[in-house]
Amino acid sequence: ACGQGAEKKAAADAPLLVGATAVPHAEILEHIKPILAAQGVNIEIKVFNDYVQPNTQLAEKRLDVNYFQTKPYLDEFNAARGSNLVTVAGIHVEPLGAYSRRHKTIADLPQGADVAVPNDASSIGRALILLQTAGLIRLKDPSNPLQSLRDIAENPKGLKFRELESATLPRVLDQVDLAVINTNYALDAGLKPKTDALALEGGDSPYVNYLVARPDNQNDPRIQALATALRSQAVKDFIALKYDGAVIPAA
Amino acid sequence: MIRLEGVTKRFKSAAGERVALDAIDLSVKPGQVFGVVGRSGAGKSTLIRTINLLERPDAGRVVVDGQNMMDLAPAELRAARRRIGMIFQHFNLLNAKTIAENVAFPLRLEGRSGPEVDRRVADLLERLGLAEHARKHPSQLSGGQKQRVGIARALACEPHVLLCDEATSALDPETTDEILTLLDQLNRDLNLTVVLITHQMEVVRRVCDRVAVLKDGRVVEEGATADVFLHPQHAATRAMLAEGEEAFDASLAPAGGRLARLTFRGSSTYEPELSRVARSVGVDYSILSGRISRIRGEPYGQLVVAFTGGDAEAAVSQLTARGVRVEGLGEAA
Amino acid sequence: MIRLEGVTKRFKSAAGERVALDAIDLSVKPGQVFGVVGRSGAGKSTLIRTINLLERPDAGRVVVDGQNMMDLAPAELRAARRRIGMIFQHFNLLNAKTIAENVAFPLRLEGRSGPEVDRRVADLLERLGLAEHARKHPSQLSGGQKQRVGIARALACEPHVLLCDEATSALDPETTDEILTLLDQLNRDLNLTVVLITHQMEVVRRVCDRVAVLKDGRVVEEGATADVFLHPQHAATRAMLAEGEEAFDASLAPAGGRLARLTFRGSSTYEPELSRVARSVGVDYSILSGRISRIRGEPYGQLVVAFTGGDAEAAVSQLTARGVRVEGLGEAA
Amino acid sequence: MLDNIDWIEIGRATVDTLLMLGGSLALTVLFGVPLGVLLYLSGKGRLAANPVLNAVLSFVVNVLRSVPFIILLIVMLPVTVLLVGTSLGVAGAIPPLVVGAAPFYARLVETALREVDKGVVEATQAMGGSTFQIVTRALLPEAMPGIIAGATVTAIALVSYTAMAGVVGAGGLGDLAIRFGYQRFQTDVMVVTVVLLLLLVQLLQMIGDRLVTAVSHR
Amino acid sequence: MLDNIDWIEIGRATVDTLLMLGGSLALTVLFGVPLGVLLYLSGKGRLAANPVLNAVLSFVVNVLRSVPFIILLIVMLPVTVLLVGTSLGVAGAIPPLVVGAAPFYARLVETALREVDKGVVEATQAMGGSTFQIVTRALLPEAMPGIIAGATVTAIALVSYTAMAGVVGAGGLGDLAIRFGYQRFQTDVMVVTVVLLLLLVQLLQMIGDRLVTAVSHR
Ligand SMILES: Nc1ncnc2c1ncn2[C@@H]1O[C@H](COP(=O)(O)OP(=O)(O)OP(=O)(O)O)[C@@H](O)[C@H]1O
Ligand SMILES: Nc1ncnc2c1ncn2[C@@H]1O[C@H](COP(=O)(O)OP(=O)(O)OP(=O)(O)O)[C@@H](O)[C@H]1O
Ligand SMILES: [Mg+2]
Ligand SMILES: [Mg+2]
Repeated sequence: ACGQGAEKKAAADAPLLVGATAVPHAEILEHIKPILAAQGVNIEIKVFNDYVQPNTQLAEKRLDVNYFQTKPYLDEFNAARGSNLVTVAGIHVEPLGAYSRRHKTIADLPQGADVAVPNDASSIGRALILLQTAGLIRLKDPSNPLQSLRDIAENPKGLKFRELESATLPRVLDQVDLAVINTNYALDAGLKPKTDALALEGGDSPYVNYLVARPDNQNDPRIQALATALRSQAVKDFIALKYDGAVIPAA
Repeated sequence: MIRLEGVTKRFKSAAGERVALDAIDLSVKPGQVFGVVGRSGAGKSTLIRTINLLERPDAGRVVVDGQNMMDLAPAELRAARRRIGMIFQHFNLLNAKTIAENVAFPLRLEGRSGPEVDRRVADLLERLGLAEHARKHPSQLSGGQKQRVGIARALACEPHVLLCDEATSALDPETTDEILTLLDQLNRDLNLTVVLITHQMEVVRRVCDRVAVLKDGRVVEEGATADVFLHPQHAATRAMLAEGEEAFDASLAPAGGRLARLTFRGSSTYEPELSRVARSVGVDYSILSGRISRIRGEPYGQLVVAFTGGDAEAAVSQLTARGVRVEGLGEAA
Repeated sequence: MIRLEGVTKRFKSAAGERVALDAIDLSVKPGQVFGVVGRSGAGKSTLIRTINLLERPDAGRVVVDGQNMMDLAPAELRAARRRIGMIFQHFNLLNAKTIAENVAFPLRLEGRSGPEVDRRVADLLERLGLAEHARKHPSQLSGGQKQRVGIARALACEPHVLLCDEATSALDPETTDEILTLLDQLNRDLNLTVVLITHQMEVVRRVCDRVAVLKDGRVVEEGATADVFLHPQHAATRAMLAEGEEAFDASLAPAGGRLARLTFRGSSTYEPELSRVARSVGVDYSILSGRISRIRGEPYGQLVVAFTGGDAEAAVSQLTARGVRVEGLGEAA
Repeated sequence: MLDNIDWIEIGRATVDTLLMLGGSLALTVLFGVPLGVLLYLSGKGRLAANPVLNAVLSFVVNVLRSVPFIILLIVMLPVTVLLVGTSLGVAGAIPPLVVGAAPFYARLVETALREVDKGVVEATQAMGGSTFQIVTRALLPEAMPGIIAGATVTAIALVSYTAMAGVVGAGGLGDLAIRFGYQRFQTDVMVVTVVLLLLLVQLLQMIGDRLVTAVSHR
Repeated sequence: MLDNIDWIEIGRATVDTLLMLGGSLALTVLFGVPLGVLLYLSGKGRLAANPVLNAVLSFVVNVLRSVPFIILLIVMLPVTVLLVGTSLGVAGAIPPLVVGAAPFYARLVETALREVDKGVVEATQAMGGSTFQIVTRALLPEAMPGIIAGATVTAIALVSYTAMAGVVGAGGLGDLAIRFGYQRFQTDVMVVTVVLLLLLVQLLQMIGDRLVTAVSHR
């Protein structure tokens, strides 16, 4: 069945199958879809609400390209699955922020405070690095982008961590002292990252979201056209307008 | 004690509506044993089930102990039902409970417990020959054993009225006799009123004071058992009794004999009337079929005889004079 | 036709192990109607269920039609069972099917269908008085109606052997007679072999060629029906028949009368023996209880009489000489 | 009020849910009934008592039921691709849904069969019915009310399972509810999809109840 | 082979799963049985037939069953906080688990009650038993095999629901399987957790089967 799919895709005018998560990736893709169509490149967007499938299916050639993940995540995926997916272009950053309704500043956090962090593999490491940057904890190996709670070396305030699903975090903000929240969820929940966050990742974050393809098709002209479109000024304007700082175009 | 007035019940089914009970009027006095007989499907079970309102009539009144059952509030109805024991045609035992628990069940429903209950249950099981089965479950019993459990359960809380739907149909004659003796005794000692459906004419003969014959949802005949059994009026009754009774092989009857049905009742049954008449009139007779027995304790005899070689007319008039009822049945072929 | 050899069956329960069948030996000839009687719990149902191996004996052999049932391969056993009809004590009808479908069921299992099956079903329903109920479901029938459905179903595929477990217990006397007539007819016309459990002695008298008496899992008496019924040997048989028969009220018997039980058999039953002897010896007699009837068509009479006012001895010897069996029962009080 | 509602998308999600439900329910019944029958038949004291087969079936059924649905989805990917050519979309969601629901339904079927009066089985045996006939002609028809009630319960459970099928991009109402209602805080989408789901569930329940009544003849 | 396994964490997850399962199963039975009884009693032609009550109960039950579990978790957050003081962790997972499972179990209880021979109900009525007594002394004991079989099915469904409780940080084996086994590709973690889940499910099934046999007296 896979072989058949590959043959079908070989046809030049076949649409490019792009895997993406809903926000902002799929929205950005939708925005440029007509622009690309005008250049003769048709894309078909497959929306996932999961981070494993888009990669698996790309590796199995049931997708041509995907756009949802950061480099550290891709590296771990390649290592774990023995795949060799490659980045094509870095597109944007979604800065992670630490929020609280109980405390005004990080320094106010009491001893033994409850801290909620995302429980998905791609976000928890970032959350811990953010907390380290804020001076709350120290990690064993600060350079490792994929941390887990086990990697905490020092926790002077005796913070109690809870891992929760990302979208739940804003909903339980009342029940914890501090919650590290992905910006897209924070925005959807009505939080304002620029003003509400007690700590926020900067634009220089290593967690850039990449367009990812396979070695065999990374030079496919349609994929190159997609990459160019995603990095165009039009997209940068769109992002600035639509996401109000929650999404920042990659440097 | 029990009065049904114009009780009507209809059932709907794929085959259309059916009137199971058609304006039934009946009354049963306190302490009576009342038999209900009739063909399969006549409405007997439906009738008995209206008495404790398991089947709510579509029309009519059901009065038990002076209370119109249909007017009672739920709690009152429950109280009234506690005084009415019922033995079901299909037993309806609780599979999840042991035999002893099944018998104790009505007592438990009344909130009773303790050694007094245990004693009563043990006593009933003993009387009904079920003692060794106390700890079994219904599925481990034979049909007759299950039926006896149903009887024990119905008697457990000392009812005033007992409704029996073919309560001895699965029992052998000896056990049936024991059960009837027990019912008789309860009837006499505690003035228990009994309404009893049965297909066994011996049972009616043995214990019923009165009997009603049901046909297609109507009472076609009702009266004292001896009257109904010895002189049935309705064709349905006659047909039913004829089958229970013995037919004779007409081809073997003495040729030319004058046939007659003789009915004796009461203590005269035991008088040597027939032999006296035979000797005085000089007639011979063969008994072709019949039975000398008792109905509710009272002796009776009913014989079909063929008079031969003598003055049959004279024999008949002498017998009639002596209080024997004689019906001529014509001449044997 | 059917031979049981040393058939033994035990049941385990909370009350311990129980031997339901204890080395039963029995044989039923082709075309016989064989009655099994006995008290509740004696093992009758278990016995009949071993014949088609619904109950697999713990020991012994079951031979039907020359085949040892216990040696048959599953497919052979199924084929053998197709030739054995069974009427269950608890009917065991399929609730999900209509009455007509229930009766057609054994035919459908054989893969038969079409108008021939419809005709056969309609015919059976008609014969059993169930035509109007064809489209109802079992839950909508009275007890007796359900039992008749069970009978129709057992007859549907024209069995060679019919096993009846209290097949008429829920039926009124008329319907019972119809069913027995039907069985009789099948027995005669098709040489159907019937094994029949019943508590109704009239049923045994009416249709059984032979009868076995079961007690505590053993056959205590077995023989031709008339022999067993008129001259029971075992105490269990006597007790059972005594309850079925009529007792007399001893207090009403003529004082000083000589009591005797007279048994007539065959066509002599219809001879006017008693009146002849009464006239020739000049003795009077009262009939205290008894019955003149037929066993499997053969006339018989059994009477308890009290001889008074004459030479009772002479009467007894004359009767004996004329082929009447006389048992003295002593003197009335 | 309903700012975020894209009715076309909701329509498509409804169709997806119906397709997933229809396909997976049909297959669940198709596999669940025989599996339930086998579990019943091989049980202790039953018609074809076979402790080994029973233990194996029971084990397999339990394995499938103990794996969280998402894990099942993932573990099954290669199998799914083999079976339906893709592991994506509605078609890709159906095999894991069936594998998740059939063992569950089989247990309900087994329970319903256990409630059948053993007298009925005996009567069919006495008539010379084969085990297959006993199952198809007596046991299943007699247990039909329970089997249909079980199918209703399973169908409704499947509806809530389909919500997780978004993982393989199968979409559907539940997925919409999660993606927009839960993840994007669009309460209006959540309410609309949940109402639609409720209508579907009510409909399933009603059909199930009607069927149960139609086949009940106690 | 088992590089990624942190046995302490697995131990804690096991305890969490057991706590969630125990707590939610107990409450599910506690609420599901009365709910099932009411559904049965208020049904057409039943002891306390009441079409309005029946429709309302049926509606509520269906609403709860039509909401995808994750949505239920979220929608219930305020209620959960009200009930157990937090919506996080094991305690916070229990109310949604119960609300998700009890209606489902109630339907199974209703189905089991429907299978009880109506003669038994009549006999109890004839003895003057109140509706309450009929339910507690006759119906429930007679339906016990079906009710226990239903509880077994529900318990196992709860085990797979607990996997989703990670959403509110309740942890447990299923959550571990998803987060490490699935999201972080630690196959060893997945295998170990799934094996533990399987053991749990097998144990539940075995206990359930034993109990069913013990209360079956057909
Ligand atoms: N499954 C069982 N488990 C335990 N004991 C049983 C089982 N089936 C029957 N028995 C016992 O075996 C004995 C014989 O039962 P059987 O049903 O053969 O009696 P029966 O002669 O048919 O009685 P009845 O006239 O009452 O139907 C009874 O004492 C009964 O309690
Ligand atoms: N639920 C029902 N639905 C439809 N018809 C019914 C229902 N119950 C009873 N009937 C019908 O009503 C009639 C009377 O039934 P009932 O059970 O009272 O008869 P019965 O006199 O007790 O008969 P049996 O001696 O066979 O027990 C029968 O024709 C029966 O088919
Ligand atoms: Mg009846
Ligand atoms: Mg029996």
